[in-house]
Amino acid sequence: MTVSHKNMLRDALRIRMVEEKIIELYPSDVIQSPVHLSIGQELHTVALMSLLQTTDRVFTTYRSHAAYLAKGGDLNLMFAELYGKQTGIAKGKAGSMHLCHPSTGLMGSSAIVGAVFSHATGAAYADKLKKNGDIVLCLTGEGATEEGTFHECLNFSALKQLPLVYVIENNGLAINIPLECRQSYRLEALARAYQIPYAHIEDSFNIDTIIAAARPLIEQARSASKPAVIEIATYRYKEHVGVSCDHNRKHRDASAITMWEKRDPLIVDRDLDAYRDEITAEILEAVCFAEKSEFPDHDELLKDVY
Amino acid sequence: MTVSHKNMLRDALRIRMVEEKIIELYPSDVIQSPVHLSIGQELHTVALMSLLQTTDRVFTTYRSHAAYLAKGGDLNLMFAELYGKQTGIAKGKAGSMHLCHPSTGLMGSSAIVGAVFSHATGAAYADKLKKNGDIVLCLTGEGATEEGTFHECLNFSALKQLPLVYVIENNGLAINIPLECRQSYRLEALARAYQIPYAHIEDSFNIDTIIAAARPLIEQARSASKPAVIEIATYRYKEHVGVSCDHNRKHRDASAITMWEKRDPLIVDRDLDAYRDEITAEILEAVCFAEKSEFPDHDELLKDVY
Amino acid sequence: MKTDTYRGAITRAMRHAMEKNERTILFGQGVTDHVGILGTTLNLEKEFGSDRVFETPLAEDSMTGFALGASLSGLYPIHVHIRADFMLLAMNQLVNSIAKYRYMYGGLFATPMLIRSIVGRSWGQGAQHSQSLQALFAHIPGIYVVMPSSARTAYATYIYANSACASPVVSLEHRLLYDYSFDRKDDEDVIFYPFTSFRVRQGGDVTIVATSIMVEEAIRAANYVKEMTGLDAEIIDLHCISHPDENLIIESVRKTGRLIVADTGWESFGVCAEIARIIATREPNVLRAPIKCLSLAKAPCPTAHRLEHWYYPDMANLVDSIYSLCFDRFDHGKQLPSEEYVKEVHKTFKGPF
Amino acid sequence: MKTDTYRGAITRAMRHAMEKNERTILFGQGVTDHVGILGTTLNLEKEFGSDRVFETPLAEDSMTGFALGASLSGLYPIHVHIRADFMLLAMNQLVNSIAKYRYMYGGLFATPMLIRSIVGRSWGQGAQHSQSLQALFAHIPGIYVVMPSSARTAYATYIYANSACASPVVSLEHRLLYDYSFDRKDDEDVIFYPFTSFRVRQGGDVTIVATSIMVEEAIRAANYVKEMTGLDAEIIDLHCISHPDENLIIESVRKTGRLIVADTGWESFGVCAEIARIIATREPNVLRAPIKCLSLAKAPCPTAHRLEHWYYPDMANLVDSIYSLCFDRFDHGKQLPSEEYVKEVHKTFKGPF
Ligand SMILES: Cc1ncc(C[n+]2csc(CCOP(=O)(O)OP(=O)(O)O)c2C)c(N)n1
Ligand SMILES: Cc1ncc(C[n+]2csc(CCOP(=O)(O)OP(=O)(O)O)c2C)c(N)n1
Ligand SMILES: [Mg+2]
Ligand SMILES: [Mg+2]
Repeated sequence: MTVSHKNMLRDALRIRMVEEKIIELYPSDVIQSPVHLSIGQELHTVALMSLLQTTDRVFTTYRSHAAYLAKGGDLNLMFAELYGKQTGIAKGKAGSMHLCHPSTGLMGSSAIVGAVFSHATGAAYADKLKKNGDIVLCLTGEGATEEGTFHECLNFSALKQLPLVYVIENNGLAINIPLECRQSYRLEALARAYQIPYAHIEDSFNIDTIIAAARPLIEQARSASKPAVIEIATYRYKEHVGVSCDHNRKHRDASAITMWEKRDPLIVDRDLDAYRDEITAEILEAVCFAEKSEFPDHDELLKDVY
Repeated sequence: MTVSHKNMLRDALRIRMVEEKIIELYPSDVIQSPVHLSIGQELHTVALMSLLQTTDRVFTTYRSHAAYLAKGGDLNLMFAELYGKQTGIAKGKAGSMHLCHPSTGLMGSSAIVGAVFSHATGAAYADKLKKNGDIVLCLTGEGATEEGTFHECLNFSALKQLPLVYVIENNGLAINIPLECRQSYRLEALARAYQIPYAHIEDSFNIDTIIAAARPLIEQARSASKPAVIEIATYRYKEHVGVSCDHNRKHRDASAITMWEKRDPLIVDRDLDAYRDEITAEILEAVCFAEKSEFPDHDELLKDVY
Repeated sequence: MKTDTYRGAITRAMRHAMEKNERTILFGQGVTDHVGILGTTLNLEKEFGSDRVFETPLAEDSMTGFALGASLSGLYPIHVHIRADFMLLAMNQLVNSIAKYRYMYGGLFATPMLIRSIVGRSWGQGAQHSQSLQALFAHIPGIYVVMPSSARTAYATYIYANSACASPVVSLEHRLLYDYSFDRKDDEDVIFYPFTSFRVRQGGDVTIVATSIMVEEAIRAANYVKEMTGLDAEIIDLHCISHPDENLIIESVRKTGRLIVADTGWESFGVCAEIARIIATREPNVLRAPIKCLSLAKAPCPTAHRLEHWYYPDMANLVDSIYSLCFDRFDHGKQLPSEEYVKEVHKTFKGPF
Repeated sequence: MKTDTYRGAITRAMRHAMEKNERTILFGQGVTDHVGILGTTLNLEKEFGSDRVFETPLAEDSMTGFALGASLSGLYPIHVHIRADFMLLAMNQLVNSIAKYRYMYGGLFATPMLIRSIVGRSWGQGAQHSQSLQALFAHIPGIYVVMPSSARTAYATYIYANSACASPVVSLEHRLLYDYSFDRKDDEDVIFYPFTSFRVRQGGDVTIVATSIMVEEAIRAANYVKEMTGLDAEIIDLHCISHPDENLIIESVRKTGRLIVADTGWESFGVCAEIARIIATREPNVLRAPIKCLSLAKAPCPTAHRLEHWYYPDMANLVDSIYSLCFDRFDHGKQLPSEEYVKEVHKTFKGPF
């Protein structure tokens, strides 16, 4: 295994452990907002972000922890944000659903499904205009592609040939509703209708195949200013929102998780255990930073409204 | 030529002559609202409607005259509506952009581009639920397909297999903007992405090919409850809104119109002249009805608001 | 006396709509899952079939236009949004089509339908999952906009909408009311005309016009103030935001001379403004003091709990307003209810939703 | 004195924005065609290139979100809608994203942009092409909403927005103002702070707070009344609908005791309500009589010309309101301006647009 593979696995494990910490903390109500966990979906996020440069920008959804950390977001500022503290990246105003970290390129996370397609499109247009060689990555779930704005944005980014990669995490669920109840199209055929290159990543646990599929499209976006769609088959381990499991609920196949867990390198790769101590220490420090920080003052309430 | 062909040509000529009457009247300001003429696009509308039954319903756009008349709308009520009279089909409140004629199945015309896709979808769902064997036809321009709602409605009607035919009149223009500036997709590929059957009508002046292409899809919608998309290559003779020509304006090819006119049966088929007198008489009677009718009273202003 | 929760009443209304009116269809994201729109649509798919109770893709605009098309074809659509914020995706269909259809076509069509949506306020919902957008809808002629504040008004409104009325109705339910218990009156199943406002408490010292959960807060505040000082507040549940009972409001303020408006939304161009308009265009001289408005801070909703606490007005703010109006001074010196007492209800709320 | 049309001023502002700020991009349906948004964007594509001035597909929601993404990346987007009604398709991006971005992220981002749209009123535009939706936008914290009533305010606002301000600005232009000529002041090119209200006429008998074209109507009405009776109306151009100058309004009404609000939109939850709120929550006793509101009939806009005539308030309604307020009676017996006189301006309008 290469160094870079090790690093990616380590980074993915770090995200996993951060969210496990959130699970542990959640019942104590120090985090008083909904959390949408990425557990099960970390590794491909890390692998994809490894193909980006710091100046490339990312837009994503309420399920924002993985993208935040993978794009270089600061862990202290993240925990402080979850705790609703003044030292949070957005002074507590954003919370878990709206993480952002502009200095490393995470430009926002929307709790309105589908909203970020067009934000990413606008940002990519700016890149194209400025000819700065940067690209934009837009990371959402497959449910988001049902919103009309997806069609509008595919059309526009193909029309203008924007340096923009739409990454669709297909975990088969929108909240609790399976794909078959919602979609009559295959994403590949849809992308092709706009002549947008498409790649499917079947195995979201295999770094090599992720990189092999994504790299050409990302490079083409950068060098030839072309949009792309990348779909990833993935699996959400936890419930849609919150820290529990929901595998035996209606609409979910209780047995599927074992299949995923059995192949999940973050679980099966015992070599990774070597990283656990230092990651734990880092997380504890971030939690400690959050705990020690102050809550925002009253005058924060009306600050930054136009 | 068959009797039914003759009738269709006659009906198309009638629509043409109605709109020519509107052109003649317009400068006198008896019609004080925008008009979007269908001239050039009448024949395929008549041919398509000939495949419908009275109980089948149609939704269309501000460019509504052809659909209104082809679906059996009353001519007196139409002119009275254009004149803003109390005897108009909608008491003058609708005007040219919003013709409707529920008793023969025209359920509305929206001046909001794309709005009717979903209205038609809802109506088709009702048909499916009621198992009444009726179908719905939704007639819009190609520009409308750019709105996200088109994607949403294609997805939903494919998902639920609704008895619904989306007819797209592709005249290559949205107001003054040509298709190349707006669309990166081909409608056929888009429809196929949802596994919706698609037909293209290349020659909108040929009744046989129109019927041949449309009939199987319309029958399949009715008998097997399946959605369909039918695209028609057509040409708008007049300016987008208003009664003048705009062929030598930016974005339009001044020579194209001659090509269309040369093939237009309503112009070249001199046999049709035989119908002109009776159609003229009918139109004059309708205009006379409109002229003689009263304007709405003041209490109409607040009537029928919830 | 029997009691009924808000959730229970809405659930019964949904089942009633499905049972009594076979034209009713019920759809929206989550109406068939194990959460069932906070329990209000549980099991309905099984009972009434998946043709009448169904999930939709994420497509708020189109599913709203879909409701119109279905309504025009004789169905009674009930469209549910788990959060009112998502209705912003449907404004085009709601405002440009639904609110205008009947009028624009000279009365040729009826467009009965119910759009239920939930004001997501609960707990760290932040800027995009908490909005109370009644003013946006109520500004538009052609729709009824209601905010049921109790089990009874929710039930009666939905029954009436489904069985006796031909208009589009937008209802904003409040997330935090679902677990509240209300007395259940015997006549509850008799449908009353729900597109108006109701006096829910009599009093002569100050009038409180309240919406949604603020009605409950107002009742608690009024009881507290009564106990502490003997002052008596009259409370009007605005209920039908788009078509309030203007006379009821004017008559009350004529009696009390003092008015507090307590709303779940923003003040400018909102319910507070509308009530002020009713008074100021009819009888401004009934006011012996300026109107006091309790509404959201003029900002998007912050996620941090500390800020959220200041963002929303509560019962203590109401008590404070009553005192400062009735004693005609800001520093009235009266004791406010303890924080514990104020939070009594909301404190029981636990995430993640 | 030099004069300037509304159209001319906006055209100059657009060119200025493109010339002085190379980050400016200008887009929307029709910005490059031979009509050029009523002339205001003509030739700009040729002058500044099709990367900076471009058509968009019909996709209002996404092109609004696109504006946000572009703005976050350092561009200054000017997005144009030929009719304000189409902004209803963009409410989600406007309200859920644009209005909240800066606040939600604790001030990390600036989101400068200008969204121009046109109140389509002219002539048989009907229910879906005529709406004046300022109240919907102004209700939402986080956006500036302006309605330029003159060449000067339009020009200054756009220049300021593009060069000196970091906020999202929504501007509603009025279709019927495009051909109006206004005096052009020498200091016109000096940018003044435009997010406020302006007194445009001094007077002591009655205050008229007006928006958009109603400012012109108010000036005409005031001049007429002055000539006929000597009564003097003070007129305030509300201009910044979302952030009006409350003190200016209060001080004027303190002086006159009488208030007319003349708006292009609906009354309930609209500008009339908001002005009533400002007075009633601050100093209701400045009102010596109920506020009079001139606004649209509470209905969708009918297409028929006859009904349209009654639907919109005009200068005669204003004169009538001034008389009945100042003489304190409905049947004031004063002569109203002739129909010919009233229609002077609008009559010149000819379709099809
Ligand atoms: C416009 C809008 N509609 C509905 C919702 C409610 N909602 C929140 S998450 C979600 C599911 C989205 O599914 P997907 O895009 O697949 O993302 P995932 O949660 O699976 O990562 C829904 C419907 C929303 N937030 N925004
Ligand atoms: C939502 C919306 N956006 C923009 C417009 C302005 N508009 C009116 S017609 C039109 C062009 C529509 O083109 P198409 O669908 O091809 O129909 P055609 O006029 O060619 O028949 C546009 C952009 C509108 N009415 N509604
Ligand atoms: Mg998903
Ligand atoms: Mg077209």
